[in-house]
Amino acid sequence: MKKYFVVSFDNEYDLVDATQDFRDNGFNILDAFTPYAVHGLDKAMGLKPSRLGKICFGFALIGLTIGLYGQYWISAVNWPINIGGKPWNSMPGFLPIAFETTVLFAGLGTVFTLLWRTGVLPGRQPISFAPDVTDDRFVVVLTEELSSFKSKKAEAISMSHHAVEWHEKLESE
Amino acid sequence: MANHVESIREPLVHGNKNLKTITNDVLGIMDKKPTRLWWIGFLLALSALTLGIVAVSYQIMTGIGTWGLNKTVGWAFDITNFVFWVGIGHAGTLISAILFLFRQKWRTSINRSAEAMTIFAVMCAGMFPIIHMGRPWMAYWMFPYPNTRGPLWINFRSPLAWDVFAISTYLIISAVFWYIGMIPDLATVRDRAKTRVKKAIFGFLSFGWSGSFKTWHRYETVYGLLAGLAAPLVVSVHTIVSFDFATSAIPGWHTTTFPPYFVAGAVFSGFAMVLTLLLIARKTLRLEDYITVKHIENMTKVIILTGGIVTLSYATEFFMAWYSGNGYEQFVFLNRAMGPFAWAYWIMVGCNLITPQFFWFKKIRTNMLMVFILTIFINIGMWFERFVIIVTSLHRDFLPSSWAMYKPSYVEIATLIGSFGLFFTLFMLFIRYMPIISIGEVKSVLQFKGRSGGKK
Amino acid sequence: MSKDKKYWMSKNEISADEVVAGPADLQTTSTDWNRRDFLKTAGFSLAAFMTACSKTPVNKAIPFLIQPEEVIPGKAYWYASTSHACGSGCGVLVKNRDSRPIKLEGNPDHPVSQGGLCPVCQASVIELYDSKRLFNPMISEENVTWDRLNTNVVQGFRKSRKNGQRIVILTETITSPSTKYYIQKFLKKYSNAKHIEYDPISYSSILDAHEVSYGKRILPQYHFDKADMILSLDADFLGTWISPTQYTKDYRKNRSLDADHISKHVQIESRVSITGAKADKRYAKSVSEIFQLAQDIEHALQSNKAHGLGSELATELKQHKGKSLVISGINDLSIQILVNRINNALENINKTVNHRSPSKQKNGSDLAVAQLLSDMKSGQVGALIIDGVNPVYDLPEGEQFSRLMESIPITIAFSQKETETSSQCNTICPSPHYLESWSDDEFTSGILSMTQPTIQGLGNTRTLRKSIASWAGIENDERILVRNYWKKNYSTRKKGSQSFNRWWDNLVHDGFVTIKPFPLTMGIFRQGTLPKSDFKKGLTLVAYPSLQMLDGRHSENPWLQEMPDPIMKLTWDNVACISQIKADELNLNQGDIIQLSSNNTSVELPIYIQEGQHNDVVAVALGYGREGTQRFKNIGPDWIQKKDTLGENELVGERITHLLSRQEGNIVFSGIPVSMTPTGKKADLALTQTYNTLANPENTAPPSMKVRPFIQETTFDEYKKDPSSGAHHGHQVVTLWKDDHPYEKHHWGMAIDLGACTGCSACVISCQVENNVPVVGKDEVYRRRDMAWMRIDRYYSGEGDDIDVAFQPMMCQHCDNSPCEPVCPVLATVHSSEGLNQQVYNRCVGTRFCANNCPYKVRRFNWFDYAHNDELENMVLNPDVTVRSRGVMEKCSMCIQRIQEAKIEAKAKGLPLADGDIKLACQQSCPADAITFGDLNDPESDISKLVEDPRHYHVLEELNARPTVGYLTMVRNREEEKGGNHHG
Amino acid sequence: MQRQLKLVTLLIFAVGLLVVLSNSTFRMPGNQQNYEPIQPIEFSHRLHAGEMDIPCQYCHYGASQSRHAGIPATSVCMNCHKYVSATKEDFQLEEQEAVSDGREMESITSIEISKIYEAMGYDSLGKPIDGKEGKSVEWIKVHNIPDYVFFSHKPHITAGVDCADCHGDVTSMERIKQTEDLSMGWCLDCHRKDHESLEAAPERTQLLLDCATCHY
Repeated sequence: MKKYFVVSFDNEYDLVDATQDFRDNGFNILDAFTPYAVHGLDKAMGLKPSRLGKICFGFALIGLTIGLYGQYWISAVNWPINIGGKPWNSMPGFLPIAFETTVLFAGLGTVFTLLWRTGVLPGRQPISFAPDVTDDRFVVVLTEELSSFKSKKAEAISMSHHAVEWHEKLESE
Repeated sequence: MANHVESIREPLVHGNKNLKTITNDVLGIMDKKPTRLWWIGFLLALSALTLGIVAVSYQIMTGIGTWGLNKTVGWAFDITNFVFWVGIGHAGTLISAILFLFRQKWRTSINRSAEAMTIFAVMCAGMFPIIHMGRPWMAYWMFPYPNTRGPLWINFRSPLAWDVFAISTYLIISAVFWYIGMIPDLATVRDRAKTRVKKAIFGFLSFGWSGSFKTWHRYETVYGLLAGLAAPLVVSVHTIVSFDFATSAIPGWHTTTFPPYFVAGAVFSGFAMVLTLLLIARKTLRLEDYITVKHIENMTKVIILTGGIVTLSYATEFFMAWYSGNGYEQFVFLNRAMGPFAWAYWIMVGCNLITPQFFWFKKIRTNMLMVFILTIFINIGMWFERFVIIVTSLHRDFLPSSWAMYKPSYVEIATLIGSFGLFFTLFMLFIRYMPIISIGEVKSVLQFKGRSGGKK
Repeated sequence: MSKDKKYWMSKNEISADEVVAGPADLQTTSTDWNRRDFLKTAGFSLAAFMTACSKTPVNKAIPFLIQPEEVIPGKAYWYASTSHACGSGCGVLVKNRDSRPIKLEGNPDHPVSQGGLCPVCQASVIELYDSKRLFNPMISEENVTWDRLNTNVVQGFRKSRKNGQRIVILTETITSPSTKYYIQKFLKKYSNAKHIEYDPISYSSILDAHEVSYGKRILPQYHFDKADMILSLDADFLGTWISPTQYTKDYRKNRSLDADHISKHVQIESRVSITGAKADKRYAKSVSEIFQLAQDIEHALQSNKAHGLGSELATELKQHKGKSLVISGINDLSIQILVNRINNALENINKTVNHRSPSKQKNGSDLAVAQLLSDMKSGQVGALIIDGVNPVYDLPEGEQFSRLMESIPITIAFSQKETETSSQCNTICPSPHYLESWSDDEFTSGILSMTQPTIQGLGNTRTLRKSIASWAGIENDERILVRNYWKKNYSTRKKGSQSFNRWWDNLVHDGFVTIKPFPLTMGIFRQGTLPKSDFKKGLTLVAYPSLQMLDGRHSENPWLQEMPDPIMKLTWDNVACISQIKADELNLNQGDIIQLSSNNTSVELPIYIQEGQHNDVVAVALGYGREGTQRFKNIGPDWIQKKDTLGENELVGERITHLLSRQEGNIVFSGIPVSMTPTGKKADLALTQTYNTLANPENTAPPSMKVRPFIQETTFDEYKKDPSSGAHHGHQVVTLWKDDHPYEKHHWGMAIDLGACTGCSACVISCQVENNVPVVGKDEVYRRRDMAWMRIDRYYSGEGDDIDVAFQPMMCQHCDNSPCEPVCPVLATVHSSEGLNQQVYNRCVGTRFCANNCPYKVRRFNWFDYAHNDELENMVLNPDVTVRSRGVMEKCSMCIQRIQEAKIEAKAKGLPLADGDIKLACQQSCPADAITFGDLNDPESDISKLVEDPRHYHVLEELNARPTVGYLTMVRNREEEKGGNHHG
Repeated sequence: MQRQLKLVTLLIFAVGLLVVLSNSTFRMPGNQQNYEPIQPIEFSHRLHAGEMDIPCQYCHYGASQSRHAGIPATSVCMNCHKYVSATKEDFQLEEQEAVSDGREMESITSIEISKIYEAMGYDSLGKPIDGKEGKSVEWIKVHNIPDYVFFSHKPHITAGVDCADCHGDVTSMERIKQTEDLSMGWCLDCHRKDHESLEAAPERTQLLLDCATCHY
């Protein structure tokens, strides 16, 4: 049965420093819950930079090829029609739409990957460790094996960073 | 987001707010009953919308002939409104995307309502290419879908085909950008919701957002990517809208200066509309602390910049006509200034050149009433700019035998009013039922007394 | 393939009762909710998916009961006939599709039409299918059978003979020898009967003048091809004077630029006509000045010591003795006598003015009608038979005539429709349209033209010939009456030695035959004395027949009402044309309504400011304000801001014949003193062109281009020196793209000779008939939404009343780098592999970008559903061309249906397409042969030669749209010093 | 657990939709493939064109000369049915009965052929009744193409296209059925084909792909 130690603060700086302290002291941080994206917390939690940038580039390339080759295939291969004496392969004419499809695929692809990857999907129920996380409360959640839990040490660190409240929580709740 | 504190910079949120008060201020609006003022605005907008719906359905059932168009002037109000509304739409994405990339902190309190305004404006704009068609029930032929006709696709060399892709991409990306930005706020509303119904609705709408920082981390990356995509998208969409005219063979349309000219014009009229709306919203919803005079000033400065570019474009058009030695081009511009539609031209020049110059003076920049009036003039000027470009170039082009005048019909005027009706109805609903300021971002820029200092 | 003229004796034997599975619109009784409505609703409502399983409406295919030998549904047959639309009698070929005539084309061999037709004739085919025609004989508004009518009428004749009253037959010029024969029979039977002929547009002064000069009352035949010098005093011979198509064809013969000289045409006119527009030199003179000028010329020819314009013209005429022609269109005896004297002095008789075989087209006499009026006043007339004329409308004493008619016991009207006169008559004998009747006509002596029915008669109708014959005791059907007459008289007049049956079959097959003219010996020329003519100075009225309405008999023809007047570009109205100076005097501007009053009657008309109009002349078109035009009240589409097509008087235009006066018995059409008072009201004029010159307006004219270079003009001498004179040598056009689209098979091209085009708009109407172009009504034309695929741009140059006019027929130019094709998002307009711009109606969604992007503005948009679903009227639609629905763009398709039909025919025969196999509707109908069409890939074709001609140029060449329609520089025969060509 | 439930319901719905669509011969609106209406006269093409091998253009003579192949006039039917008033089997049956009853053979008329006589305004034995007007037979048109398409039989017959290519194997049809969907794509398959195979029209195919070939 997993046991979590939930510490909540009332401003972002205390949270960042506390998290850094917990990590230095070998605590395993499950996650932090903040009302807004706190700057510097990712370093504090040791998160790797997200790969979504590369995914976005990948989708962009897909969009570009679909856009460009699609238009070329339709206008010059599938049914070449003489339109105003323009050459079959009017590449300059295909660029605007190719740009649009690039942006469309990149945008939608990245967003759906984000939503799928983070599980933020319609119909999902929020997991909440502490109230008011989306209002003015900054919370960090530590996980610890049952036996060697150093709760005293955790309490000391939270105290030193003016934690507003902390408590333990079993997984079942 | 960087949160380095510069004490010298003037604070962005006045009235020493803290996180709780921000949430209550912004979301409080949604709890209270709508005020009488709101009802008046909403009913006015709704009546304009119904007038528009009646006019549009009458026109679709009877024919485009119910508009004042003729064989020489094939477009007038319809495409003027289309470009006008798309132009207004661009300011929203510009504020939320480009200013985000420039790390302009002051955007946080106005980006949500600006983006909402974008989507409503683009919806108004998107309506016109459909209703201006002779046979709108065949509008689905504009999309290249596989069919049993050979298959017969579409003509990718046509600026209108580009428009279809550009406007739909822009609508989708702006809507996604707006909605993704709002998910955290919806979660806040969900957590504050008192009634079960509201909790269920916003629970579903907020996609189970729990504020987990791992999600925030990826969310920020994607928000940055979307901003990075939306910025060039804004420029490309209005460039493509300007291609409707730039790639044609009509003197007065066929100029290469149109893309930058139209994009600047779009930002110019977009900011003016944002200012018009926010000046009313901050007064009626008492959000002066969030949308401070500083915000208004910043926006008026952008208006001065873009107004300047628009003025430069008018001057370039005349210069190029003279410089090119092409008789038809020269005639078009002389005809614009001194021909039968000279009144529209001088309204345009008057509004777009002179009004921004007033914003050089701090006294005017900070006087809310003056700014409100001037922004209305700007939008009138910008509407007439599209009207002048379209109608004056069409009504007298190459062959004098086809020169003709244009007079709008009642149905056309009703459609224009209807488009404003649609825009304001949606905006009124948005104000009433959605968080109109992005709480998350405002909180992130709220200035604490300093990092080392004690509590707030 | 040349038109394989299928010979068919007469239609009324076969019983094409049921139309076979022909074109969809004639397909019979499917559910009334036809396919197009189904697709529209299915497309529009998202129920398209659900309706996939339900059946589309059931269509029936109903064949003939008994198969007629040579009628294959869907195949066109051609019959030779003659047109009676106006009085000049052009030979026509009638295209008959599924047993109904739908198109008229000039018979190339017929000496009068020579292949061309005027707009009135082209548009007359729709009057056959008019549900408002009279289909049943009536006595005082109550249908009767022919027998009862005959007995009643004959009884009336006997009663009027008994109490000594006279029977009068009042008709227009009867050109049919058989009808004349039966009228003589009738006159013999009823001793006190009399036959009076008069022409609503009267030429009786010419005939009377010939009686004075030569003792015989004839209208000579004028040969414009033999005349090197033509002086026309107010005679619009290219537009409406006597036989315009024949004269245009002849006029062009003597103006071919390869010859060493071309004819010189000087026009002296009071108003602006298309003849004046084409003249080499044009002088605007009032009628009294013209009379004075005629006297000067005649005097100068006698003793050459006169001065001024008269002597100038006289000296020039003398240089062309025997090869000149002086004519006048003013219906005044003294002027016509002067003209006779001048022609005689110039020895033109029987050279350009042919007396031996005169024209019988106009034989009316105004004096006889004046006499009839006095008889009616004195109650001597017991019975009045009126055919083909409308005296209550035509005559100045119209009201008086209708009052007098009440006192006549028997008044019989032969007419196709309800007219002012027929509503006064107590007996109505409906007469058939000429496309469903038999007739033999000798329009010009020596040529017998045949009219044969091309459809089974639509109503219970009878011609004048049949009724008169039956009243004179000869009961026979139409064909037998004509055939029997010629069986008796053909031997005296036939040429060659054919049996009667063969001669008759050839006559019906070819449509005409040359016969020996009646022997005619003219007296020797007598100077004769000029009667007193008091032409007053000051403001005078000139009433003229307009090119579309002539004398008003076609006023219920929608195509003609909507045809833009060649000079004013006005539709659905007649106006008072005055000069700019006169308008400034009374500070009026375009469209203000004035009151014209002369000899105590008046009429209210909007004014039109006409460049080149003489200051003292008010020109007003005849033929408007006719009863029956109230049917056009709702011809336009119905929407909230619509205005209907009629004026306050609930008619189209205003009647002005009651302003005319009489002089020596002849009706005076021009030179009537009149006064003009503004009424302060204003009217909207439905003009299809509101800016009338190529020069830019002064305040917005750029220095680099004061005048737009679309018309190229030069003089004949300059042309002889340098054939490419008058051309604007623009810079060389280069293209960035490699040519991905070579035309291997055909490359269709067209060239229009601006020198030949007279602006008569026959092409515009022929195109409208061929391609089912809808009529949109006055309000839509006023809103500049007229639908004609061709328009003739008319540009003035010069100022005051010394102007030059240039006509430029403008239609889709079928450009190779077309600006309209790249902008269409749904591939509704694309380029064919044969060089044509195709407009696919069913693919168009109506964004109208192509129309905006077309530099020539030749695309038309269906703003409303303009087509009317009048079952009978829609019989005239060409089944090969789709009728366009609302929201669809349309334009000149270069008669693609004719090109396809010719290609299919050539492929079926296995022969290659020869040049000239395909004749477009406009090219075929042009009386001036101005339009040439052909395959540019065929070096021998006419079009390829014309493209090499140095006169050939394109409009807006510098745009590099590379149009395939080219124009040829206009060449006028005038000296250079007259200010050169204004168009610069 | 709750997620699996949703997945299963989705699967069932998809399968159900597939089943419904497959057998209700889903067709786009305007596509009349397999349309086989009941005609006023049960005319059997199998018997006439198949068994008796009457050439198509005997009745549909318009095909080589005009846009419409044309439905034959009732008088064309009478060319043969003036003499043939019933099927061979009926005649033999009647003959046997006449022989067995020892009476003269009566002239008999089958039901379908009697409809022809009735249309012509004749009596049941095919003799004209003076004064009686005939009325054409109102056949149901099977092959309907939209009115904005200009389809002409003549160039196709000239190019040597076989009737069966578009109308299917008519010689085996009791009642005419539209075998092809006659959609634009279907026509273009043939127009795009190289035309060396058709001896009468070695045309380059590009010409036949012009819109104006069928739309004007």
